[in-house]
Amino acid sequence: MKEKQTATVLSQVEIAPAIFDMWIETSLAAQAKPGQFIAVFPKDRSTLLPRPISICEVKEDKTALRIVYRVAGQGTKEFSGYTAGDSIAILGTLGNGFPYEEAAGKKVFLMGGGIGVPPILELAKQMQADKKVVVGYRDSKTFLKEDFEKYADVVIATEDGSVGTKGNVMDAIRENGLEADMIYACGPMPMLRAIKAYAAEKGIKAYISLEEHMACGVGACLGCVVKTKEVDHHSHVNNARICTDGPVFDAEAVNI
Amino acid sequence: MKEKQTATVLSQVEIAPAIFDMWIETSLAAQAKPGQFIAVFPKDRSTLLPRPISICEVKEDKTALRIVYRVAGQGTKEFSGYTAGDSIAILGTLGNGFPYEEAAGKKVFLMGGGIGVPPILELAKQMQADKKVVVGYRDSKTFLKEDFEKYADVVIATEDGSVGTKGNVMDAIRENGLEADMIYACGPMPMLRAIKAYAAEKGIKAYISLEEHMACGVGACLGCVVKTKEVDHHSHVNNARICTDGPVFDAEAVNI
Amino acid sequence: MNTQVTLAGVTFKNPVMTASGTFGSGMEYSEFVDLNRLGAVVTKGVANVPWPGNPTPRVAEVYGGMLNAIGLQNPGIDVFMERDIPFLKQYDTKIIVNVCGKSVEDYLDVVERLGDEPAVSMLEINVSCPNVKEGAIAFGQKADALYNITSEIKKRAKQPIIMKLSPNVTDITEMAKAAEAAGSDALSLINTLTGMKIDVHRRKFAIANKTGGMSGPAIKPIAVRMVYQASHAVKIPIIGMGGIATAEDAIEFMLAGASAISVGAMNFVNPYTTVEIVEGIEKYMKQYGIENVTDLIGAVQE
Amino acid sequence: MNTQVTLAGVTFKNPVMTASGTFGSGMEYSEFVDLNRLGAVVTKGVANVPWPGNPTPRVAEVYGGMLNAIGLQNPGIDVFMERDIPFLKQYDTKIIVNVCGKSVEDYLDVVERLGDEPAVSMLEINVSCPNVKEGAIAFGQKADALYNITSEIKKRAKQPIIMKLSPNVTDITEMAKAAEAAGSDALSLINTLTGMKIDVHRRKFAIANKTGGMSGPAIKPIAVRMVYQASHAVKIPIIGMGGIATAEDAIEFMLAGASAISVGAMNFVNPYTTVEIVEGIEKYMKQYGIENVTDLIGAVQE
Repeated sequence: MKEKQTATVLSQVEIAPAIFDMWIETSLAAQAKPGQFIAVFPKDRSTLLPRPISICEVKEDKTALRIVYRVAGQGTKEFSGYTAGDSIAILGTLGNGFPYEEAAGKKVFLMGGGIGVPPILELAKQMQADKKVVVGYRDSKTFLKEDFEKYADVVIATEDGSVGTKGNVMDAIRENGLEADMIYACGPMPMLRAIKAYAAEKGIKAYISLEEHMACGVGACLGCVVKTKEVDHHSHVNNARICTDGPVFDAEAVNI
Repeated sequence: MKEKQTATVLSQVEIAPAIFDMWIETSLAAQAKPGQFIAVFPKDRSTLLPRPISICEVKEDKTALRIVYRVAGQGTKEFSGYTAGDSIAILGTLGNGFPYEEAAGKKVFLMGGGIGVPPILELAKQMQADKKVVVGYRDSKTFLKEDFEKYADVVIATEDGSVGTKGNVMDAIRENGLEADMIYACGPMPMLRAIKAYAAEKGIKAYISLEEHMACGVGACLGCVVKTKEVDHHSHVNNARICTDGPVFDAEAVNI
Repeated sequence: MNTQVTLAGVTFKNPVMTASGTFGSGMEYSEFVDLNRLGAVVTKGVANVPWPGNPTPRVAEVYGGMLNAIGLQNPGIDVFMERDIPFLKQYDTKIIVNVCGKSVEDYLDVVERLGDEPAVSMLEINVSCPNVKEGAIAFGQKADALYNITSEIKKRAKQPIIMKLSPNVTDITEMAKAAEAAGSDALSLINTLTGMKIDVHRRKFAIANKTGGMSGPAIKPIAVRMVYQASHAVKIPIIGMGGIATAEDAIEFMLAGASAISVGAMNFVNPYTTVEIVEGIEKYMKQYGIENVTDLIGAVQE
Repeated sequence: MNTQVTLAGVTFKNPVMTASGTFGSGMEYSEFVDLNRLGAVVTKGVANVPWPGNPTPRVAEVYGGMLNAIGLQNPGIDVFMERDIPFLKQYDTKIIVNVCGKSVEDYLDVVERLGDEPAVSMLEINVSCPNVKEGAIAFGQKADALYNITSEIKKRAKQPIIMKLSPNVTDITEMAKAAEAAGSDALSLINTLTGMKIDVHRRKFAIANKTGGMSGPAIKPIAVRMVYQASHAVKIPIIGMGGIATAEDAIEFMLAGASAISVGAMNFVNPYTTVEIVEGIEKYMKQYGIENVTDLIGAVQE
């Protein structure tokens, strides 16, 4: 059940330049699934729209959520100033989440790039499979690496080559000659396009999490759509709503 | 020299319902005169214009200003939430202030009504004269009364008659058969009109502090004007700027 | 205390409605608010055939509001009749269907289909969407074009019609009078103001369509002014909208001359806005001893 | 790095100006900013005779901006020539005088008086003030009226003229073209949008004039859109304004097609805004290796 509520910040730290790691105490944690997101509302009334931020981790006792986000503008800049005890306005939980059960018993790549890395963490925690986490960063600021290592082998790619493979996550897979039966991924569009192509070529299934500018976050405004191969049940014009029908889609089903 | 600066809140207490008493540490205190005001800027970017607030008191060592204001809208509501250590954006010092030297050796009424009471305090402190403070309130919440008693006799009027004379400050003067050679006053327009009439009738001088909606606060926008008897030096159309040529005027000189 | 308002013979339990395009057909927000509490649900615009809408990005935030260029994406009248109407019929609220088209025939097609549906109380005609290339706003920015399409639609409509006017005009009263003269039973205003945002670091338009319709609290003073002007130019009732976020905002529009109001972009900011406004209006009426909400209409002191 | 811009043969040290009516004649703000840093000071509108302006309240705050209905109060051209011009002459900045009037003759009277003053670089003609009953905006909302007054003024003006356009029109390009065809050397846009605010507790208009001109960050997207549209419709340079608060805002207007920009209401919010924008533009040019600020004009990716 979606709800807008005022929650409480438990902690916040900057884990990489402009990358913030916040734990929020909220009842929404009880329903949170990997790949879902929450919408966070700035308090300053000049910035009204919610900021969609993916759920990075759910506390074991289901009382708190962790978000890891990049400061990109006025709103996220405000959030980055919150400290323990501050209130935070959130709406959630939103989106469909990753269908991780499908991976049971399979060889799986869990791939994340840049600020698309965080949602992969809770996925890695929940998924029962032969998982390999393949994550890409700009440089040696490989945030969340230690967290991933608790749940799976971690293969790293960095744009500047400072850690792991020099290049992107696809380069890392090739360089290490890795293979998988399935892929779950979140990251920038070029990365997702490459993964879609790779999965098609290998004839394996890939679930990708998409991003788009959103307004309502609940499927009403039709702001965040992606072209779909088949006529979808809602729009009937091949426009799935990323916030509601997504953000996770079978790479095969969307034209990106 | 006028300046916009970020100052620091030293303390804040609610001294009557919706009436807040704040001390601000600021270099502007060095130039502050009784009857002048500062403009306070909300931090929320949906409320952009400064709120003109009169200076209630200047700290002896000239390092801090005291403002006492009523919560009237979004902006003042925000200010009322500030606590010691918070930053506060202010512009000042603004306006001409009361020409209190003229009162030297005279019998003077220092009159304040409602939220027009605060600026009378610093005036009472600075003025060397046979002062009588005549202040009017809605009810028994006679804020600043104790402060005034340190500097002069205090005569009180309350709308509900709970303290002192039932009625307004003019009623208090009549009821107590008070006389003066001069008047300095700040308060609602009906009170100022009554004082202007009284002063004219008695043939004594009255300096009144006026209020009007302001935008710039520095005399540029011509938002806050009052009709003057004589052609004024600036507008040449009998429109004095309350923020700059005022807020204090010889009652004789303005058409209110 | 009576919060009922009647527009063109249709009585609403209260003056609070949803602005077309911001509330879908109520489905998504029924998870947050009880639709039975609303005066009416005004649906997302529907055309005679499905419209794919514009490319993304379709929305962008601006100071105190947002820009959108959805391009009236809609599944078409067939799906709408089969899915959205039956859903809304479950609730004790009035249904106002927003109708869009690229040609007069498109509009008439939809209007006639809806004529057979008694559950639909009124038709809001969108001739003011700034985000579609053909039709739409072309009809809404010239008085004669507005007059013509309004009279064509009025001839065929079984339900009372509400012409939704564009604020992107020199004189809103001229448009309001044209719609009234052509037989419009009520007016909705304002639709969005055409705006633009450029990302100075990427040096690109924030919206694929370049321009978008601006909504949100930022535009409220312009909307209040137009409602005031229009209400003094015509006798037909006006549904006021434009940045309404609180009960005070809603009352401001009514004092300016609106008989009812719609909540738009603020649904995105606070999904409970509509019901909070219903409650806030009642609180205001109690506070000031107002017996009938209709006493607020145009009640600003001149 | 070159921040100079040239409009109608007049070269400004940078594209940052002050919006008429928000900066007086610079006197008040010279206490906060060094006027020598500005591209130009655009003065408060001046008429042939003193104008008393409107009754108070003249200003009101709105979400993300303000309404004003000053009514072009001004001391008249005589006092202006004796007091304001000599003051501004002390500074190394260009002087643009904003001219207002109630009749064509009023405008011509002022324009001719200023023709004898070489210190005045350009004349900005205010035909778009929404707050005065006669004249002013009447000339600014009809293309033919705008054409006529523009050509009359152009005939008599010794300095290049800038017609300041109203945003309260259906099609800004039509107005821009009319001004250009009539010989205007440049355009200023936008003036304020007509707005209204009602105090719901007192049930009174917030401004004595009922309506006021809306300015501030809230209107920026509308202004950027109109600058973009106008710059694609005419060849003469455009001075862009409307809610500019930061260097990014200023650059957004230039990318949309403005050759220079003016800071208005934000002077009231932050008296240092103009100079901060001058510095911010230089910082942006360094960051992106832009040699000439003119390279930003209309440089948004189509």
